[in-house]
Amino acid sequence: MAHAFEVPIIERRDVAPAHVELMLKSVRLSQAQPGQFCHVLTPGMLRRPISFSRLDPKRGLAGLLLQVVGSGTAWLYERKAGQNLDVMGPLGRGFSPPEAHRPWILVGGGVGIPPIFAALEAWQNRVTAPIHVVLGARTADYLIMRRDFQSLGTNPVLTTDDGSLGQRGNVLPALDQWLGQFPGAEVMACGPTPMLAAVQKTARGRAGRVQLALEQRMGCGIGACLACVVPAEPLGPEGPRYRRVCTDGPVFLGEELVFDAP
Amino acid sequence: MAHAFEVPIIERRDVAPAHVELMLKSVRLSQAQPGQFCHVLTPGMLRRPISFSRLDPKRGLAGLLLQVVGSGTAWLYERKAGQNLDVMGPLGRGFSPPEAHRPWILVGGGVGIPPIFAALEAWQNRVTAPIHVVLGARTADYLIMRRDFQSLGTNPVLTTDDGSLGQRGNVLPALDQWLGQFPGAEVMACGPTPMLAAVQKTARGRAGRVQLALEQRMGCGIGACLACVVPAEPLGPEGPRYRRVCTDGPVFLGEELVFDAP
Amino acid sequence: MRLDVTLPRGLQLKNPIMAASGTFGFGPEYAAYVDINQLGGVSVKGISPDPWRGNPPPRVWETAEGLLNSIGLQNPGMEVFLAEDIPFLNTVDTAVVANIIGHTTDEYRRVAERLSKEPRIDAFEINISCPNIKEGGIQFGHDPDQAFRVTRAVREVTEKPIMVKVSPNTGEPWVIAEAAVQAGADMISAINTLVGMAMDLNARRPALGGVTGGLSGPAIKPVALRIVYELASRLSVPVIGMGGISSAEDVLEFLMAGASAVMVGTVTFQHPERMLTIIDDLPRVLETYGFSSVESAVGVALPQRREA
Amino acid sequence: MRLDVTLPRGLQLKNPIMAASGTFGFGPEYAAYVDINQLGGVSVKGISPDPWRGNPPPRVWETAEGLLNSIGLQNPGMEVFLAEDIPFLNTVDTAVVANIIGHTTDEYRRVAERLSKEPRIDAFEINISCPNIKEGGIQFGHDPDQAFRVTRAVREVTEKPIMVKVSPNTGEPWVIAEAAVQAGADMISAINTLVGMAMDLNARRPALGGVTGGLSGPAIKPVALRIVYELASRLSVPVIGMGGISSAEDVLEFLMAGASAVMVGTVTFQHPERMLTIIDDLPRVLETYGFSSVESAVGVALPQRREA
Ligand SMILES: Cc1cc2nc3c(=O)[nH]c(=O)nc-3n(C[C@H](O)[C@H](O)[C@H](O)COP(=O)(O)OP(=O)(O)OC[C@H]3O[C@@H](n4cnc5c(N)ncnc54)[C@H](O)[C@@H]3O)c2cc1C
Ligand SMILES: Cc1cc2nc3c(=O)[nH]c(=O)nc-3n(C[C@H](O)[C@H](O)[C@H](O)COP(=O)(O)OP(=O)(O)OC[C@H]3O[C@@H](n4cnc5c(N)ncnc54)[C@H](O)[C@@H]3O)c2cc1C
Ligand SMILES: Cc1cc2nc3c(=O)[nH]c(=O)nc-3n(C[C@H](O)[C@H](O)[C@H](O)COP(=O)(O)O)c2cc1C
Ligand SMILES: Cc1cc2nc3c(=O)[nH]c(=O)nc-3n(C[C@H](O)[C@H](O)[C@H](O)COP(=O)(O)O)c2cc1C
Ligand code: FES
Ligand code: FES
Repeated sequence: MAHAFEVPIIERRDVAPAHVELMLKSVRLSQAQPGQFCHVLTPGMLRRPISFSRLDPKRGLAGLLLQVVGSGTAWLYERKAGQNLDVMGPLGRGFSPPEAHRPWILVGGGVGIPPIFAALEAWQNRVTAPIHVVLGARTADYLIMRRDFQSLGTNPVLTTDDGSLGQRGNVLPALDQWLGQFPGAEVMACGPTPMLAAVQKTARGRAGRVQLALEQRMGCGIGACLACVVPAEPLGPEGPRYRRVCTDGPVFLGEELVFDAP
Repeated sequence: MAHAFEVPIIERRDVAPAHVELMLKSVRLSQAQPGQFCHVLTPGMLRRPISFSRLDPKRGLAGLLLQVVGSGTAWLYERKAGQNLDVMGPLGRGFSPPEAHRPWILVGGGVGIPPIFAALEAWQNRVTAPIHVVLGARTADYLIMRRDFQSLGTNPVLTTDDGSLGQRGNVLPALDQWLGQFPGAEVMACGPTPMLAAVQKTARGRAGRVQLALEQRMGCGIGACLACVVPAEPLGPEGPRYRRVCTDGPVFLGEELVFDAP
Repeated sequence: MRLDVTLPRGLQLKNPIMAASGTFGFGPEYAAYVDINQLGGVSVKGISPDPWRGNPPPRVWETAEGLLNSIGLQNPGMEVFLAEDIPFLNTVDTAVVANIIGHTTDEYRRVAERLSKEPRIDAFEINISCPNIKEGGIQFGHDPDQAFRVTRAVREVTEKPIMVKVSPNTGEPWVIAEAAVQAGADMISAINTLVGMAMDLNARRPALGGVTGGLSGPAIKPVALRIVYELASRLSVPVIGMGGISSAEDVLEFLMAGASAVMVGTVTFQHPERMLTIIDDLPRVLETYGFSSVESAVGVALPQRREA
Repeated sequence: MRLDVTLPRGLQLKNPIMAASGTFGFGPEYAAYVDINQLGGVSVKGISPDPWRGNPPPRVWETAEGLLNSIGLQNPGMEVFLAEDIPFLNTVDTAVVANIIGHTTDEYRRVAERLSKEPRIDAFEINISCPNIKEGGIQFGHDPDQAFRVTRAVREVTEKPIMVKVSPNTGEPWVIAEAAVQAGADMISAINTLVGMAMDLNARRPALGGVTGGLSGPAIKPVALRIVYELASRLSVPVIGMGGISSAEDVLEFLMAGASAVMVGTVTFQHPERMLTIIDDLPRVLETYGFSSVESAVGVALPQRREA
């Protein structure tokens, strides 16, 4: 029977201002699918959902890379190697593996980069077609994990709002260009909702799948409370129908989602 | 201007099962009067009032000896030397010094023993008449500070409910006997309310003062909220009048109090 | 030690701990985390005759020892519940309470009538108190006549035990409860969530998509205990208590206040297995405070019992 | 940055932070811990024409992020207040609000009439909402006609600004507030404490001497915010918000919900100097969220403002 369980933190890495990556020793978590998440106990009333930044089933390791935005992440930021976390997981529906023969485009924004890295690390070897990665962030400081991508032999296109590293601007021009080159490409994206909305718009209506990993405030994390919903198709007369990020997602197909819901 | 302030714990002593004494380095607290208390910040909504177990103004030390009864004292029990406590104090009205020429009887019950010790340590030299001390507790384990009394050269009469140390029973027989011997004696007592009620009854209506140190649940600790009241004289038609333990007490004269209030 | 509880119309619980409606889905969701067979019962998520969409997200917000939710009673409707969840519920051995909701008296009657035919359902909990729906639901919970009518409508279509869940958001919940009892309610459950709100400082607007939400969790326990105490002091029927329970000691507080059994909600999100821990701890806690059974603790703090 | 607040009838506050009634005594008690001159104002402990004894102890009990109290409005009566506390209040430079209580309309009138002659008192706060007195007080707070009468009676005897403090323990506090405004209230303050209870497991009885008590502290902030929001959405007069405030961010939440100023209570017991910290932090917090003054933040989250 599944249950909440304690996992040891074996390493703590400062990766950017107020960003930390915690390496957890857990065979169970290490077998997660990229795009899945775990629900972490913090002092507050609710657990905090964090997706996996890397997964190493051989060594039984899973990574969580998180940004401090409030009380729970501030508490997680203070954790040290040797301490335990109380987690539920792996939870949710992750990315479906890419098709071997399709070009593969990965798009990561800010703290949405980690699951994109986990996906690349897990599947780059099974894809024989070209792989393109574009990462975006506010400034150079926040372009997290870029060296990890490089260490996998990919050379991600980097973009920053202020031009402090890579191209000034966001991830869309690169995506546009690649979609022109590879109309059938498979797209996976994770990042701020406006970015995902733009990716959906740009990449819709093609043969290649578009998989988007979403965020929403959660209660139970396992499908029981209906807290974590996002507007989804079909868009009825009353408006969209609501689907659960924790179990129907976090990863949805682009065409399933309604970003401009009332 | 007074304020809540941080004081370092310089020593932590386990004195009995679930009883700890914390030695604090604070000139300010060390100048307290025996019977006064400090209001200690713990994780809960309210501070915890704890009286001083010993006071050493020369070395600027004050002791808190506390028993674990709930969340706050459990947290205090976990404190270690080197950590700080956030305290308000010294607060309240302590014992008035004993008169030099009167026999002096001190009565301490359970966790009411510490302020009695502080009083003896502070004033034994100014009293030329005989001094008698009786201490009571559930069992031998809980007869705290008895060696401290002995180290002051007094030999306290010890009583335990189960007879595991000293006389079986409570502190009253000894008190009775001494009051017979020394009708004019001054009495100071601290302990469970039933004990104090009995002391008041036994010792009332004599020339010698009876000073009793009370406990009550507190809010502000400084006289503003009227949470910490106890029934006191005059007993009007509506019942007793209410007085504040935090500022009118914790030490009251026996005749001021009404123990059998409706 | 005896933990079992006997309630009206033959409703039997193994122990006084039930999962609170809306915090435990329809049963299957938590099955991987909680051995449901150990629970006294499960009150499923509110069920309406037809599907309800619920409120726009965000639907939850954390507060000091509390949780605000504005789920808005999203549910797939009674037919989907019967088709998809009853088969699972047939595999577990615990009391199943159907929490029912409607916009109108007739909707309450419809859902009760339909579910009454389902043998797996052991009791009904009429939710007339959800603060998240601006239509029927809320006023039902604040008006004794409405409460009477809804309860009577359900009573007419079922022989199963009925509990009516009262709102804490009225001056005198016991007036509502008394009306429900007169209409045939066998039990009263209390409390539902307190209406509350939080601000999203960045967005400069209320944090919840539904603007206001229902406050639950340890923060509301004192309010819940007091309402249970008032209900138990006044009513002749059993009271099912809930609101902020997270330990066996909390359960004992509710029992002393007059609750015959309790429900546990919000804490399950934090600790899925907590209900089982509470059931394990309960005998020790009862014993520590000098009780020989659950029953012997019920109502000991009530005025009538204290004077005695 | 401008923190000052202008309220009806020329009531001026240096900043929007006032001490909440009953948590700050009559002023002198905290003087050693708080530089009162820095506060926007102080609402003194409830004052009745004649002395009140209050409830038997224990009078406070701790709950999850909350505090239960059953002080029962013990106070020495208006003459003692005038003789013993006004001299001190004359030495400090802050707005002094007299929180007044009575068992009858006439008692409210008496205390208001007497204190109205005292120039040091800048405003009245009519407490019709204290849950701890079983006589007048409570029903005043739950009945619009009573609220109207009491407010009118006070209005007749004073030209000073009047705020009426509403109870959260009724279905619709705004109905009470509207009645008070019609009777001449210049402002509404909200909220008073929620009625609650705790059990003393060892004693097997309610923990508080008064049996039930008033719940305050961070636990009730969501309930308070929602009531302030509803009041500010409906009323034409300023609302003074309170309930669980312990930080400058909390203050901003209340401002956004429509409060023109706030009061801070329970947290002062934990941190006597916290009100001053909040006043220090407020400019930075307002700036962080893009506001140039206190005034500019008031009500930005209200429906009318959001649609605009
Ligand atoms: C499926 C999923 C995967 C995520 N993966 C990551 C990740 O890999 N790295 C990372 O840094 N962050 C990730 N997030 C966001 C992360 O959950 C929030 O930043 C975090 O919950 C904030 O908690 P807090 O206590 O610091 O903030 P607070 O604002 O104090 O939290 C208050 C409440 O709001 C919730 N909350 C606040 N922001 C968010 C948010 N953006 N999404 C969901 N809930 C939120 C919290 O969980 C908590 O319940 C993910 C979110 C989801 C839903
Ligand atoms: C003037 C004074 C001096 C004291 N001196 C000592 C001392 O020297 N050593 C010692 O061990 N204890 C002393 N006490 C008792 C001590 O304050 C309580 O044991 C302590 O507050 C319990 O806190 P808790 O969180 O562990 O218990 P909990 O039951 O979790 O506390 C809940 C609330 O009740 C209050 N409370 C519980 N028991 C008492 C009590 N007996 N008196 C007052 N408030 C209580 C707590 O302060 C808190 O606000 C003194 C009390 C007073 C009033
Ligand atoms: C997310 C959530 C959803 C809820 N949905 C329902 C519901 O559908 N029907 C109902 O009667 N109560 C519902 N409630 C109220 C709970 O059943 C319970 O009355 C309340 O949460 C207090 O208990 P707690 O503090 O243990 O959570 C819901 C509560 C929460 C937190
Ligand atoms: C110990 C105590 C005494 C109080 N006495 C009064 C009072 O005399 N008059 C009044 O109007 N409110 C009184 N209140 C209510 C507070 O003024 C305030 O409305 C409530 O505590 C909510 O604010 P807070 O959460 O910041 O404490 C009292 C509150 C407490 C905790
Ligand atoms: S978080 Fe409860 S259903 Fe998704
Ligand atoms: S604790 Fe506030 S008056 Fe004594």
